[in-house]
Amino acid sequence: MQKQESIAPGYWLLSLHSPQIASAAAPGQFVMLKIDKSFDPLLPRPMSIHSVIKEDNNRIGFTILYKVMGKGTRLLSEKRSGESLVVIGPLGKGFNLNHISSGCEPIVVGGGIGIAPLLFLAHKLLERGWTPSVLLGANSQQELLRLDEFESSGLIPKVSTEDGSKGVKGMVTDLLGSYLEDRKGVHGEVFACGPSPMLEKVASQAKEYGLNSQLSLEQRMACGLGACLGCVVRIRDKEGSQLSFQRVCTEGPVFNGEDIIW
Amino acid sequence: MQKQESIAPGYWLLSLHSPQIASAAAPGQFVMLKIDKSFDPLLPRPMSIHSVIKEDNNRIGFTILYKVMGKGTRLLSEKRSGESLVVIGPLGKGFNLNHISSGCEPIVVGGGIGIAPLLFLAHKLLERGWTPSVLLGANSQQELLRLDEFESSGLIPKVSTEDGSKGVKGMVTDLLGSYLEDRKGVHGEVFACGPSPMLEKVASQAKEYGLNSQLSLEQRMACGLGACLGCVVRIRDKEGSQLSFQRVCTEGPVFNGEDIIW
Amino acid sequence: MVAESSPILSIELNGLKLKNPIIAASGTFGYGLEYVPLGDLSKLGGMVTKGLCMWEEKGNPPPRICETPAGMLNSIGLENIGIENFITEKLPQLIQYDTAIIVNIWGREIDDYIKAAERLDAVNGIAALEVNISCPNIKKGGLTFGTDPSVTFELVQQVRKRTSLPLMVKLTPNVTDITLIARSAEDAGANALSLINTLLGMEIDVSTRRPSLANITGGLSGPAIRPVALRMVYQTARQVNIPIVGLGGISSLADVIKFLLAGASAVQIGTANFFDPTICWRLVDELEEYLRNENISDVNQLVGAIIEE
Amino acid sequence: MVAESSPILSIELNGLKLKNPIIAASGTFGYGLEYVPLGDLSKLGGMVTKGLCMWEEKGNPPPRICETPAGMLNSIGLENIGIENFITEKLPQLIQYDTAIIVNIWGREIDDYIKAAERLDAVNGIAALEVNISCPNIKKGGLTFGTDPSVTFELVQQVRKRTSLPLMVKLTPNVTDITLIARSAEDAGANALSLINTLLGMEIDVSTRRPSLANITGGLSGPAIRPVALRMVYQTARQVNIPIVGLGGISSLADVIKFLLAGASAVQIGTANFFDPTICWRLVDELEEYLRNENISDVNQLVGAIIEE
Ligand SMILES: Cc1cc2nc3c(=O)[nH]c(=O)nc-3n(C[C@H](O)[C@H](O)[C@H](O)COP(=O)(O)OP(=O)(O)OC[C@H]3O[C@@H](n4cnc5c(N)ncnc54)[C@H](O)[C@@H]3O)c2cc1C
Ligand SMILES: Cc1cc2nc3c(=O)[nH]c(=O)nc-3n(C[C@H](O)[C@H](O)[C@H](O)COP(=O)(O)OP(=O)(O)OC[C@H]3O[C@@H](n4cnc5c(N)ncnc54)[C@H](O)[C@@H]3O)c2cc1C
Ligand SMILES: Cc1cc2nc3c(=O)[nH]c(=O)nc-3n(C[C@H](O)[C@H](O)[C@H](O)COP(=O)(O)O)c2cc1C
Ligand SMILES: Cc1cc2nc3c(=O)[nH]c(=O)nc-3n(C[C@H](O)[C@H](O)[C@H](O)COP(=O)(O)O)c2cc1C
Ligand code: FES
Ligand code: FES
Repeated sequence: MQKQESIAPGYWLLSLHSPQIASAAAPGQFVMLKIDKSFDPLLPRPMSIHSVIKEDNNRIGFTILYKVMGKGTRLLSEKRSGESLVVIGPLGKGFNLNHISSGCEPIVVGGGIGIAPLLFLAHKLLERGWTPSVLLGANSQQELLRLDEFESSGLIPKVSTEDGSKGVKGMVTDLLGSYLEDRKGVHGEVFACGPSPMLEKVASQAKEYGLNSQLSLEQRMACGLGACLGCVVRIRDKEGSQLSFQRVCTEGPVFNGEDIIW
Repeated sequence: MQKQESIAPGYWLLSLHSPQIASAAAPGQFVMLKIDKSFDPLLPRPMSIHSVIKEDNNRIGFTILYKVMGKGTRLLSEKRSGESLVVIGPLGKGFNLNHISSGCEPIVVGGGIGIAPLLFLAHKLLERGWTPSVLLGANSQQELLRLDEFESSGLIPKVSTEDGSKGVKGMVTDLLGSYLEDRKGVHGEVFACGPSPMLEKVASQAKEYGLNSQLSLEQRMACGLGACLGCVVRIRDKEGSQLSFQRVCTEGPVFNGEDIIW
Repeated sequence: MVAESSPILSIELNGLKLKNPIIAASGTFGYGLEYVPLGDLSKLGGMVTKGLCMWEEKGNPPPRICETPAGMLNSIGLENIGIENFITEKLPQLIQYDTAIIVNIWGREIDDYIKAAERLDAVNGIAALEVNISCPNIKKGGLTFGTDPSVTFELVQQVRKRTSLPLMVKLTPNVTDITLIARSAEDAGANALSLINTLLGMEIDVSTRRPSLANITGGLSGPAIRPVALRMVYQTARQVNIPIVGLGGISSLADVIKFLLAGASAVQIGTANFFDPTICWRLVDELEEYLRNENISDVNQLVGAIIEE
Repeated sequence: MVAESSPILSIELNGLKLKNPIIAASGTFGYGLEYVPLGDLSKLGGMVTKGLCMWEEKGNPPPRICETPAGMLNSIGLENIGIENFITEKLPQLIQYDTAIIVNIWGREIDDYIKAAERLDAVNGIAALEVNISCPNIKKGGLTFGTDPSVTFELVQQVRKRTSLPLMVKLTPNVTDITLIARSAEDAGANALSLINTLLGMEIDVSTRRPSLANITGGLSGPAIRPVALRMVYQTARQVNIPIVGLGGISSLADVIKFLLAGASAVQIGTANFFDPTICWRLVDELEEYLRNENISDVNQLVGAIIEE
């Protein structure tokens, strides 16, 4: 654990030193982080890789952006630099960029703390030659996080807040709606992370406009390794209609919007 | 929690601000200290009041001298000043000074971390006009704690170490043995705290030389308030022979050496 | 919309009225007087005494307790001052407080329970009896009364005949099907049920290779057992028609509400008194505040209000 | 005096020889392959597969897990790929490792167990079967097989007839007297017993008022249940003559030794794999070091070596 800073009330940015994890990491992947030696809380917590830290062009560590939700994240926020944390990763399948063509327009959509995996994704897209559109939403201006980092990469996120304190007043799905309406027929792919109702909406919006969507899902986890079968979500079988349970930690956390049964 | 310092490897001195506890405290009493909000460790830990902290002659706080034994004390040693701890006290009956006459010679005997309650006792005895003899033993010179504090009060502790690195080589009960042998017939009272085998020996030594002994016992505790009946030790009934169970937290922690069934 | 009037906290346990559903549990609150320095007993819904019997019981040799992950083991061995001493030494002070004093009774054979019930029936100031059926029955070879439905039935029926006080029967969780025992107690005339008592457990000190408790095994309590307790309350609430008092690991307002949602009409706070000695008082305030914030006019609306698909 | 030769770590479970007493527990180690990136399976005494049955089982809907104080609840619903898929897809990779592969089997009726045992009997590379009798028996109205001594007896006896593989019967702790079930399994021909499976528990999410698990109840595991597991191992070891494999909350070397002292010949590590994924490997090293430091030449000397007055 290198350092930890509060970037907004209740939101923390944690920097961890780990060349191994950093060099293997792909956007959308996550780590399992055991917050404390004690048995309370017992289980490690899944956290997306928010960005990689480089030194002389070598990946030496990574950051985690998190929101204080309950016992675990509260305790984590009380840790100070110098303490060591047990972390395993990178885990899961990240966003799939292999099938998207160079002419495709990536649309990156984040709601609330859902922006966590999206900065790394945006960086990767830029590196590979795409310039994604970035749409971010939050409750209020205060909770619109990391805009500077997107901007300093040359991206200009469109933003919305529910209280109207910054950008468009409303939800990020409203932003996405007008965005897609404005460019009907665009050849693009939607990458999204955020609360479940938002993702459900994003999936149906993307579908409506004929776009593929890749959504990063959450589920409570125990092992993160595919062993406990605790983290499943409902996914449509290859055949298309049958229900199957797939593991967020192994088959996910990123799933195709069309395959998810909400 | 005001400050905490390591005074020897594995031994810590913790200063706590609490005018209420400090002003009510008597030597031999203890507090129950909940080390952490979490459920692991679950129960508060009993800790003797080592000394009171005064400011302008008012008691504003107190110190605890402790040894890292297990999970709870290890966690406590990782706490830093500024954090707050839940502490209740003062609890229990301390050393009884009411029945000892001014001509009596108090003999204060501490083994290892057993010196914790004895500094406060020595201060109180001095305040009341006695000059106690102080005998302290430990494994090694390093673990002979707080000699300076006894000395700055004008007392000159006789010391023993098991490895002979300071003072007499041997146990503190060896010191006590020769001390009592030297002053056969002395009108005194022994006050002791330390590991159980040492206390048993002290009790029999005092008895042999016709002195009363007051021993501070330990037992695992849950409530510290006399409610759970978890902390009992075997004590001889008033009648003198019948076994009764008495609570260390309420009837003790200080018991008459003669009454204890080992 | 903000509720103008105070929410109703009082509950009725089939003959036992409590001003609020927060009760201090047996064995964790002494005889009540130990906690007087920490808060006003009159604020609590009720308190249950340490388990009492017809004689002065010395209990088990020490060590009697030990800590476990998020829990503790105890083998106090039901040490108590005896019902007579309780009546003369403790009760006169206790009845000065306006709270329901519930006396927990136990015995080694049914006759011990009968005598206890008869003795306490006439005594002023006792709100109810809690019958602890988690003790070994010496007549049945040490088998716990409360692990056998027919023994439970007989015991409760016998006690029922001896007293007009409300009877709360306290069930042991160390059984295959707690609902069977619950129904036996109901059929035999219990006014209410309280569950759970401790789970039987054990700990060993590796450095000495000895059991950590002199009695070898002991009762596991505290947050560790809460999921088992909640499950048993939920299951039992679906099988009986008398009110249930839930306990086992409750240590926060959220825990209290979980037990109410699962079907308990009131709760008892046990081990939490040890690591958070003012919790009972705080829970009364927090519960009232919660009801106010959630716009719930009566705590009874929470009872059994779990939502299932 | 320092022991010159390495201490003996191997143990014999009445027909099943293990290089050391550390086994990864069913359902917490996947099919083993999930943990290959973390350590060499050949170092472990053994591993138990996720519970397998004759069909592909989807399991329960999510949410399936939730954390509790020092423990967790799961209601996976025994999701598994089925015995055929296991044999063709997993086993060929697994048998490359020099460790005892123990296949955990279950069913909804006795016939399911019989078929599973028959199918696996002939298969190469399987060291033993662990028979999970903690499942609801649909023929007996959902009652768990392992809560009834006579059903346990019949089930084990039937399985016994179908296979010459060593049988380890895994007992449920949700019973009044686990030693009765243990004796039935022994009488029916079990080679060894493993205990305990999870305690039935429940959790409620106060903010939604819904059960935290879609299945409402689930199995409690982890350090929270360790004292109950240790007590059951201790009690059972005194009542049967076949070896016992202890599990339930084991998360450290000290815990391993406690179970051995209480009478277990080997241990399984379950939930600890989740919060300490390399624990199994570390325990093998730590156990060896412990034996060396304590001058114990053979781990079997610890089995049942608890000291009681
Ligand atoms: C793949 C993945 C990546 C994630 N990445 C991030 C991230 O980068 N930043 C971030 O802030 N959060 C992230 N989360 C969510 C994060 O894991 C939870 O917020 C965290 O575990 C809560 O822990 P807690 O102890 O504070 O809360 P708890 O006290 O355990 O729970 C508080 C609330 O959060 C819910 N919750 C707990 N765990 C999860 C979970 N795993 N998924 C969904 N809900 C949960 C609980 O049901 C409860 O309602 C991610 C989750 C997943 C599955
Ligand atoms: C009245 C009283 C006053 C005390 N004053 C002091 C003091 O001033 N300074 C100090 O360092 N220690 C003191 N102790 C002992 C101290 O309470 C224990 O060392 C502490 O609780 C150990 O906690 P732990 O979590 O670190 O160890 P654990 O992991 O809980 O246990 C480590 C070992 O210590 C033993 N132990 C645990 N609790 C107690 C206990 N209450 N009494 C005896 N043995 C125990 C355990 O059995 C185990 O062998 C006092 C004890 C009592 C009863
Ligand atoms: C130290 C201790 C003593 C107890 N004594 C009694 C008792 O005398 N009678 C009784 O019915 N239950 C007794 N219990 C059980 C509690 O009342 C309660 O049922 C159990 O501890 C579970 O609740 P908890 O987890 O909130 O503590 C005792 C529990 C503890 C921890
Ligand atoms: C997620 C999970 C899945 C489990 N699946 C199985 C299973 O398929 N078959 C089985 O016999 N036990 C299963 N168990 C029970 C464990 O093997 C073990 O008996 C129990 O968890 C207690 O041990 P522990 O506290 O070390 O986890 C499962 C436990 C967990 C936590
Ligand atoms: S968290 Fe265990 S399988 Fe996904
Ligand atoms: S610690 Fe509870 S009675 Fe002493």
